[in-house]
Amino acid sequence: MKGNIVGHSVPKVDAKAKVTGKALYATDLYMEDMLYMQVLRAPYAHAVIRKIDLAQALAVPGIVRIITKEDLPGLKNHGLIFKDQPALVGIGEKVRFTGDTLAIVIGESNIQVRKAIKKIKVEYDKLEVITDPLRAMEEDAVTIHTAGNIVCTHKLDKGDIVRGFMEADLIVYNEFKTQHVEHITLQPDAGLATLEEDDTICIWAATQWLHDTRVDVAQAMGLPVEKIRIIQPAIGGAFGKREDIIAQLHLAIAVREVKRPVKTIYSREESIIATSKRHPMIFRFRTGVKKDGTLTAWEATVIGDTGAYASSGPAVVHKGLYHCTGPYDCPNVRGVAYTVYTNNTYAGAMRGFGATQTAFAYESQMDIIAEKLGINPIELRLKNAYQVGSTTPNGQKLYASVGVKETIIKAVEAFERLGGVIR
Amino acid sequence: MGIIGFTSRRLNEALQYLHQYGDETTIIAGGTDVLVKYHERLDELHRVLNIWQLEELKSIRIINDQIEVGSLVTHTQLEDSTIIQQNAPLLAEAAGSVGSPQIRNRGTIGGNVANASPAGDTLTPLLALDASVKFVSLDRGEKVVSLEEFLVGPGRHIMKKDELITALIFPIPKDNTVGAFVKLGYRKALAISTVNAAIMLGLQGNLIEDCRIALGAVAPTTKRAKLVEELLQGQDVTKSNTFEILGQLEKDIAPISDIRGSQQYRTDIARELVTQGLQKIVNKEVGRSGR
Amino acid sequence: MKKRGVGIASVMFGFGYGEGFPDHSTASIRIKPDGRVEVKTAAADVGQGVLTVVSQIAAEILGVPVESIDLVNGDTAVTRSSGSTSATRQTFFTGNAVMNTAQILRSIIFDLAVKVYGKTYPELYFENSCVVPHGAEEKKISFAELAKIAAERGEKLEAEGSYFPITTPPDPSNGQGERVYVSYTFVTTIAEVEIDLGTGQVEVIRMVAAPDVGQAIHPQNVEGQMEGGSAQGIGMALMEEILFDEYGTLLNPNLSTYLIPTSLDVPRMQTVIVEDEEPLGPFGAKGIGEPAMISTAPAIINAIYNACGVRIKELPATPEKILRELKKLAAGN
Amino acid sequence: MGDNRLMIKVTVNDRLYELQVDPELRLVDLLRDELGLTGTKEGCGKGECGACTIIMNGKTVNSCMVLAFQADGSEILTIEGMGDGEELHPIQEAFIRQGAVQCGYCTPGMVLSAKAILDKNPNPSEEEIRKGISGNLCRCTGYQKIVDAIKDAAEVMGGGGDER
Repeated sequence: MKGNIVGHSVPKVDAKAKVTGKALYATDLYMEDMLYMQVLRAPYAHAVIRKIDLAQALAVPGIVRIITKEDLPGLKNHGLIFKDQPALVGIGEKVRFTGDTLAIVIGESNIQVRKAIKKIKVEYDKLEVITDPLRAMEEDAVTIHTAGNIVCTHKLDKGDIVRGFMEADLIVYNEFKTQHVEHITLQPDAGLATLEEDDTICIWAATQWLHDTRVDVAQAMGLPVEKIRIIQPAIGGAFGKREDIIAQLHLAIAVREVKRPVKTIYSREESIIATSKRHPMIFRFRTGVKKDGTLTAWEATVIGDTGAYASSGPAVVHKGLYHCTGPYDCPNVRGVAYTVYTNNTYAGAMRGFGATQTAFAYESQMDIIAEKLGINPIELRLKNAYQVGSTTPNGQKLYASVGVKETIIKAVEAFERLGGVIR
Repeated sequence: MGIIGFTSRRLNEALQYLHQYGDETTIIAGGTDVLVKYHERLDELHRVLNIWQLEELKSIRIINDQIEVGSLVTHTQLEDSTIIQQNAPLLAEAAGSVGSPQIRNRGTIGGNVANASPAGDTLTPLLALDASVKFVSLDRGEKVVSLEEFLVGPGRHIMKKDELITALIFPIPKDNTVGAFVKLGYRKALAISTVNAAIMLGLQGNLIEDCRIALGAVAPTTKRAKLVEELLQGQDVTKSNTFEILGQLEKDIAPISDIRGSQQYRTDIARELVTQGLQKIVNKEVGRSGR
Repeated sequence: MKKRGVGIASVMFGFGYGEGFPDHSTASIRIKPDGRVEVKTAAADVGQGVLTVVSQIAAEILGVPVESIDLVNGDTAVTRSSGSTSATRQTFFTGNAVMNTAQILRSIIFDLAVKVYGKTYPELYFENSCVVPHGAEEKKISFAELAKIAAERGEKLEAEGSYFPITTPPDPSNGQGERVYVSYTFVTTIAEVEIDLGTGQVEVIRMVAAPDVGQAIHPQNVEGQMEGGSAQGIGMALMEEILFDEYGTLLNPNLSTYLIPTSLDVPRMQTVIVEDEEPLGPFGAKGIGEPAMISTAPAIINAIYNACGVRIKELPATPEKILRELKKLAAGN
Repeated sequence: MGDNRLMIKVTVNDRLYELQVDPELRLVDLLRDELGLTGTKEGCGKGECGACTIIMNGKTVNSCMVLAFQADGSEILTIEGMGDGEELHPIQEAFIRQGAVQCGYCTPGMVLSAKAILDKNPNPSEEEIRKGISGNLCRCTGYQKIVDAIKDAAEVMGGGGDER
């Protein structure tokens, strides 16, 4: 329902500050007496750390403090769904991907800090590196986390899949794969933290949910929630990446140790190596369809590579499964989704959250079916598209606002208006 | 400690500096290669000689039957230069395909040559134009060496640390010559070439009288395809057997597999790009070189 | 030689966390002493425009221009949780929370105005930051005056509200549930590509997209989401891929080796907004953030097949992959 | 590190600065850390994204690709120098009007590239605009509204504007 203001494109409220360069992003925050922080990342994707030698690094002029896990024995893991991710990996512990952190280095300038990081010497024992989720699922594969490499399994079973395939005139099987995708938020990760007089840690760093970030930082450090305050600066792109704790926890640890404001800015390279990715997924789809194009059965196996840590993975991968038939009504659906650890950079939320990956698979499958049946792909879609009263693979009945057919019709019209010719 | 910077405003001053400190000096002009290479480790540099302000190296001139391009001429200048557009449009096109406007505004032709990237986009047209590099040192004076001899490996050239490139020189192409530049990158801007190719043909009617083909990113240096050049001599550029000769191109190249393409793909693409370049020439989609 | 082809893809997206997770948003609104309206949420505006959207909703309900809205941004010491800017949920969840809160505040303001005028609610309306009695427009009272009256009476013109819909946790044995997601957004994209058969390069030359957003609160923002999402979809379809070697080393951690589309890689596209109102959405609106990118890659992949018969089953469809498949086709494989 | 500092004179947004700079300081750091002009953003440090675009002696450059001491004698325009006090430049107004701003991190560099496009050609074609901003990555907008904003600004500034 349009109103006097709703439904109209008013000037965006944040645009003026951004076009003038006045909007302050975390990178733009400065404080007197501020220190700079960078972290040392893992030298290898899967290894047990034996020794971290800081002597030469500490001798670099301007270095104020280097923090390792040994300084913080009480530090707990963090994570959005499972608490499986360490902010620091200590002696005798495992690094699980090349973005894991071994030391937090704090100094007077970024240049000095970077210099010191290069002078930290690490000794480690290499373990088998698993980069392929299918290898990770094999019995004899080394386990990346003690509970095993399969983080979780989700199931879907609607209607009667056996009957669905019996009713089919054509059964089509295909496997599809998607890749690791990086968000490329235009602002690399950055933040500034201070320690207030009452010991509250204030953190200015972009996040997609500051209250949840606060809780995760607090629980990892064993602090009461109210001792962490998160303030949102301007956000230089997110796309899901800024759901995970990125620099916030390291900053919080650092300010508590040095009791001076601490700032960090990741390099683009570090941001790409150490922060979340879109889950690569494997889809195995077996689809049953009648000659006239009516879908009768859809069987799906989904395998998602969540990398070294679960992050949002358990939710992302099964969202891919739950959306496996797309906007099409299919009475019989069965499927299973596996979320799997590997030693790749951890995968988390990214725009579409599993539904993006699965759409590539089901829309490819629909086109393949259309060709095999000799039906126009648009007709095949219109024939099966949801309408009010349809049920999703989860068995959810759709009551209203099911505009999928209209989107197809309107898109075709617009395309033809522009001079496009379909098929 | 810390690095030492020096800006020189006269060529002689720069040469003196290099004479004294060449071994420990990194030369910086537009900075588009040096600051990438030393990103986050500028402290590892010892001396930096800034030559950006050497105005005397910033012009494009016709001297007798040659074109002399000062080493500090930027890609933008090359792209916009009437002299280059009229006499060597393939070089203007190649310069315009490099990086982005910002990079073209800073990146210089001398820097591109000194960087000696196997994929350097201006290097292939320069090779096809039969260009030479003019460089100079304080005590050994000026040398002029063909670009082909100048480049010896990825990032490597024959110049000593006390020498500085002052110009690129190439003969003004004859009236009957026509050239083309073709590049394949994985996107349309800010893309390093997977393969690039530059072609200069001297045509007598449709017959190839003279031919130079240079390829980038298919060998340790950008290089000429000498075998194919020879086979193409005397062929009719409109005939299909001319294009079949390009099947021999793989003997001229030695590509590697990397993130921008496999050995096989580069081999396929090298042939395809030269084919497309010749087609552009046949279809007269390129401006005629020469006066 | 170049060949063209057209591909279509339609997608659905269940938005909100769904699955029975507690998913809610909280907002508070007050009339400041100067009569301006302060809207407080913790909703993260990542550029998509949620703060503009909530300003519009508050302004609409309270009868003030958008310029009279002052926003207080996320700060855990000042704002309550609005949940995440994710799951395509902010327009729907924080939009609803702000709508609910503005409605409560409207009642509070009317309540005070009733005492001032001795008239009932239906006899009053809002216009341009004033309460106005029907038929006695000259007796209107500005919000600033009303704030003063409220202060004198020890009352506050402020409200806090939230939106907290219930969803169903799916049965773990079969994923079935009555209301797994609050609602669904649908998008159809049609893409036309041109393929260079000699190099395998793909250019997207024409694209249209039709999203069903229930009701566009801010049509330009909807287009902005579609255009930006489609560009990300082009990247995912054709060029973006993080690579690891067998030792888990990430091979392309910079913007010259991990390529995203530039202005020259994205065609001009047309967005046709479909509005099939969602009864539970604020003013009928549904979210669009994520579905904006979902249908692009499959439309392009289907267009590639349509153009040259190459069916890409592993993303991205790089020129090298396409050329390899073209050669196989040519060899009669 | 102070020993090796170099004296430079540089004009930024019409104001002349005489400064001592470390030779390893990049122009982007000088602008942001020393002059407090944080409107110039850094996105990659390698000239690959264009977020740090400024106009130097009339041409757009990535300020991460220039050493501060190389800027000696130059005239620089940053986003803070666009517009006139509180008055926005027509390009900035067009960016707001057309919805060309999302996360905003590319915006300052984009606005300066837009200015360079219009300085060179007051009536640019869509192709020229797209080429002119091809060194400025944007991850949010898909570029279309940015292109529209530059066309819009061209019209407002009297260039006439290209037909859509």
